[in-house]
Amino acid sequence: MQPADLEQALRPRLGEHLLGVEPFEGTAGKVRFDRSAAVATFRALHDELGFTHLAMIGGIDWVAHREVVYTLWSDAAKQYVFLSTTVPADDAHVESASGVWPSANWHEREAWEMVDITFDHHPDLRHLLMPDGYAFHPLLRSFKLHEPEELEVKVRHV
Amino acid sequence: MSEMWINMGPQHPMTHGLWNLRVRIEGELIRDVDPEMGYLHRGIEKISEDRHYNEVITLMDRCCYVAGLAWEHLYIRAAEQALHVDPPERAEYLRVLCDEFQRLGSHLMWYAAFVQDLGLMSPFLYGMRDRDLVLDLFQSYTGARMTYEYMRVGGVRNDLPPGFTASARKVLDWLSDRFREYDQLCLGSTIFRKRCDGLGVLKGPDAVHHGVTGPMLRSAGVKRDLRKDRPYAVYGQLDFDVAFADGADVTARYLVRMEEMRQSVRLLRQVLDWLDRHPGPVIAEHLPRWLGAPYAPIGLEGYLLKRNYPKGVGFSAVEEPHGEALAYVVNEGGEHPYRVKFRSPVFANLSAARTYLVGYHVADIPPIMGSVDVCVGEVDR
Amino acid sequence: MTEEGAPGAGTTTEENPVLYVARPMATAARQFVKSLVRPSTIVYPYERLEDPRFRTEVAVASGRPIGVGQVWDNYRGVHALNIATCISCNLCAFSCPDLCIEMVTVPGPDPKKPKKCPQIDYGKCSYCGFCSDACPEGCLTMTTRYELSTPRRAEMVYSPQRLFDVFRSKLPMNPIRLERPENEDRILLDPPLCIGCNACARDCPTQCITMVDVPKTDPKPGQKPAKRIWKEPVVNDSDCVRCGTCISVCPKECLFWGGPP
Amino acid sequence: MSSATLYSVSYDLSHTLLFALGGLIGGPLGRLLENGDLVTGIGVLVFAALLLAASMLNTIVLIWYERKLLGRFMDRRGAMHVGYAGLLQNFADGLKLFRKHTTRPREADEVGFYFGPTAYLVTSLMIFGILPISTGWNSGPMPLSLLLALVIFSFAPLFIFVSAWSSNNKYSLMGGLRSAAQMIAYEVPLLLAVVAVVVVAGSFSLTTIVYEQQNYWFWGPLIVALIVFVAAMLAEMERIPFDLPEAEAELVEGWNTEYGGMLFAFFMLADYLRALVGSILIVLLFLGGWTLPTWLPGSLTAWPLAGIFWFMVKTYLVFGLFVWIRASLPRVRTDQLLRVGWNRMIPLALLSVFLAAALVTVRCVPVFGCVPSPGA
Repeated sequence: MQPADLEQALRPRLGEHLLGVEPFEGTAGKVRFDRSAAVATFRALHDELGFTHLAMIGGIDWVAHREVVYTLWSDAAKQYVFLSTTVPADDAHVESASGVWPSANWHEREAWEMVDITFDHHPDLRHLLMPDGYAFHPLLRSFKLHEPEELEVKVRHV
Repeated sequence: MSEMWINMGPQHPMTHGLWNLRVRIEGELIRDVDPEMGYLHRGIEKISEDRHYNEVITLMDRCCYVAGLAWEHLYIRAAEQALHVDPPERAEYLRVLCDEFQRLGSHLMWYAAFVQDLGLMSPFLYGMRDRDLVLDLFQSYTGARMTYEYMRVGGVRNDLPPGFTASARKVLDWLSDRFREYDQLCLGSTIFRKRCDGLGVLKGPDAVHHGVTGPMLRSAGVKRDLRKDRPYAVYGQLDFDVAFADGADVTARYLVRMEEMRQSVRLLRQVLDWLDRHPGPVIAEHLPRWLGAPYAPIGLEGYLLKRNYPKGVGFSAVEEPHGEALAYVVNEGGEHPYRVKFRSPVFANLSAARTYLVGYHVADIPPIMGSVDVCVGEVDR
Repeated sequence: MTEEGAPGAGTTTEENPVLYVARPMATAARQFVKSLVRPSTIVYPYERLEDPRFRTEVAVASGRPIGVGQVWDNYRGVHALNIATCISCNLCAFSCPDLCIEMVTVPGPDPKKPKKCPQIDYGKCSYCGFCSDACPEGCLTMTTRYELSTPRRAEMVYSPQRLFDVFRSKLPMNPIRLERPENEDRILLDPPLCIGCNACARDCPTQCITMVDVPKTDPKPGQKPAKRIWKEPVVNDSDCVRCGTCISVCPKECLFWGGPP
Repeated sequence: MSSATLYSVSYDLSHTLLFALGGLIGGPLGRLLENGDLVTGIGVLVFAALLLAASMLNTIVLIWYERKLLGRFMDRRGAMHVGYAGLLQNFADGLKLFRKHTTRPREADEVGFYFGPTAYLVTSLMIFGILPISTGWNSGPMPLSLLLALVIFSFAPLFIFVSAWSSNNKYSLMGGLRSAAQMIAYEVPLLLAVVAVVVVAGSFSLTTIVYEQQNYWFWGPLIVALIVFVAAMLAEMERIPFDLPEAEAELVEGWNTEYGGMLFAFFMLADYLRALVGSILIVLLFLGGWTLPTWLPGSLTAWPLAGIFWFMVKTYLVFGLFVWIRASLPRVRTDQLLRVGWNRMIPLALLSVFLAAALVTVRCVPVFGCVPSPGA
């Protein structure tokens, strides 16, 4: 599958929400989409193109905006594809993919606590690796290493 | 008895690492589970943003203590793509050698821990004993038994010592004999079969849906192996079969891992033959040496930005012993990676815990989680 | 095998249960008889893995099922420092990912020019070997010593003298030496900025910088030509170890890295 | 056989000591020492001390034996530093445990927390006083000694449950419940297997049962009962493959999770004491006790203490079998264990009782080189 194929398959379903398909070495391409059409994009890739395996969701902080990169795998095409959407830093939220791929659950929890990207309609958006009540987002560029920080940890009793 | 939550971890014999499996039980039946991670979180992705490309390798070994070289390989491939570097072929073969020996070591460690969870005491030590030979081999060419720091951007640190391939072949012969013994002790035991058959069932479609990869997925009949489906390094030139089973239960995972070890032996014999016949450089010749040691003018901030080194994004996918591991390295032209993101296979395998644990007994948790082969270092990173 | 509520399926096999209990017991008994003669363990404080007899193929007699040759040759343990050949280039400290190397002053041959040698904090060291790879003179190497336990944390810090003691104890050293790359970066000079202060040549650990006389007529455009002879550093690239000391001491920042990317 | 028994030796010792002391002191005080009741009392104390010393010593050696055996099964050496071949290792471990501070969780029930392990150890020790080891090491004629031993043996689940409940820990509680369920489930086949032996031997006295085996050991004719007995004994001793109550993989340490120091040592000692008792019972009931087959030369048993020697050899061999099982079999699951106990073991035990009855009826016993006994 080539970037052109992807564009051809996705354009009718997404229209202008598809911002472009860039080639990416070693994958079928990097699909850039508008976050308002997130679920439609997920559905299109999952149902139509057979990308049934969501491998990874990573957030990148580009200071001015943040990028969410989804890595998908298709068993039929035996190829990876990247989905990418950008969100502004002051309004960082995107629709959750966990309705389409259940495996998104933990990846989104991690992206939320690390890069501060909120995933709407996520079933269980709470801290995964960091302690509950942790007020920082460590993988933001503004979070500097070697700086003392105040850490307040709430202990949960069961 | 009414329901209650129990915390299995973070200090618990079942966990094999620092994590907490919260289990809601009714009598001895599991009603719900909630894995709690993060006890081993060291912020490797964050620290990587503050390190030179080669210095990140020291962190990769700490990702997973049983599969350090596989993680090095994973990171190195992504970093090389981000930095536009091509390793020589011999280095690729050496990396495959590392990968496959690491798979052997990791699966032997898994075997030891898994049978220990079942209460089998002596095979635990047999597994550890035989893994020690693999560690000996690692020590003889990387210089360490667990934290190898062997690969470098553009190749590997050093070539094999003389006589290595002969020793390695002997180890492979010894291990091939041991696999039969392992099967006698496990599959040959009624109690083992009764404990493992039909346990922790995770059917193929569910597994794909929940992002489960590696031996857990292949035990459910899905033949997905990145070494075959998306050959990286030199796997395309090597002859091997993908191990898979249909049972989707603990026994099936056992069978898949044992078969994978046999296939690793088969792969390693081919790799050793190739290495014997093809001497050559192990690190790229035209390599920008600011990349790290040796003789690197590293530590001087802003040096690379002045040089206008081309930017790039690297992505690599490696079939780690636990499953599909991905790395995503963003090079923004600095001497540090701008962003490093890893996908740990165990992370996804654990996130599906509810699907394969609920409905079984408390006593089934150790074998099921043992068959998942949890390595917390790479989950928490 | 599962209770209600558990999803079914899975591998099933049924064979003779008596035989199936007997088979693992027979395997264990075989192992028992074998290890009665000699178990695989090496009795650590009395026998040591780095003994020569474990280094080559002593096979069955040593307890190991097979000897793996040359296990210890490349081992990365405690460092050995040859103070005599150390040139104080700072590369080891630069290359350390854990920041555990500190350059401390040791008495050198010339009392006016104190020598700086690495001091290693083994509480932090990860034994990655980058420092010994980076050492241009081969004076910082790694040995097979691995016993570091001590009751006090301060004792984990090895001064250059202690590292030199390790060197003198004649332990097997890591023999791996990495080749210098061909297309390495070089120290380049931005001539108009140079004031000829001699700081780089003075501090160069390998003495590869010489100050040569350069007639410098026009130090800055539009200014009055200088009367005197200027001196400029010239770097001998074959001796240079690329430590960057000259760059860091240059008061005018006129030295920089250059060469092929 | 000589008539000197352990108790008579203790009594003689006490008698000699007190009379010598009384003669030395003289006067009314001396006569007070020569009182018969006092002699008996001191004799009992000496008897108890000897028993305690012997059982504890045996337990500790048994632990050492298991560690060494397991070591070889696992391709290693076991304890080897303290003393010759690590013989003193367990004393060192015991000393360490003894010196440790006993901690009790704040929420734990104080009485139960201390009472549980103590009673567990004491009852386990009591059985040892009943079991005859040889003609000399014998607590005299007790017509129901087997029954008494088994009764005391079956106290254990109660105390385990008390200590598990009072630890106030979920793992302890689960371990205690499992322990109770398991011991009760296997108590029945255990007793039924014993019934088979009793039917053949015609007596509840352990000494008589051993004498009945002088011509042929019961393991051959009562092989079904032996299998049931060994399996049930494994469950009662809570050893792999039936060590569910303290299955460390899922329950940390089961019902003794919260115990440390000397209280843990109590559990440990009592566990091994019970293992020792189990092995001894198997030797007594099925392997001819301190006797040897008649086709062996009589000189093997002609020397003093030969009975105790052969008895201990057999006991340790039986225990070696348990270690072998531990080294090669995985742990079963609770429901499987209980299902096997109720559905397989009890029918098997009943079958063994019927077989024993049939044997007694037809008086025709297939024996290994022995003649049929007329006194069965």
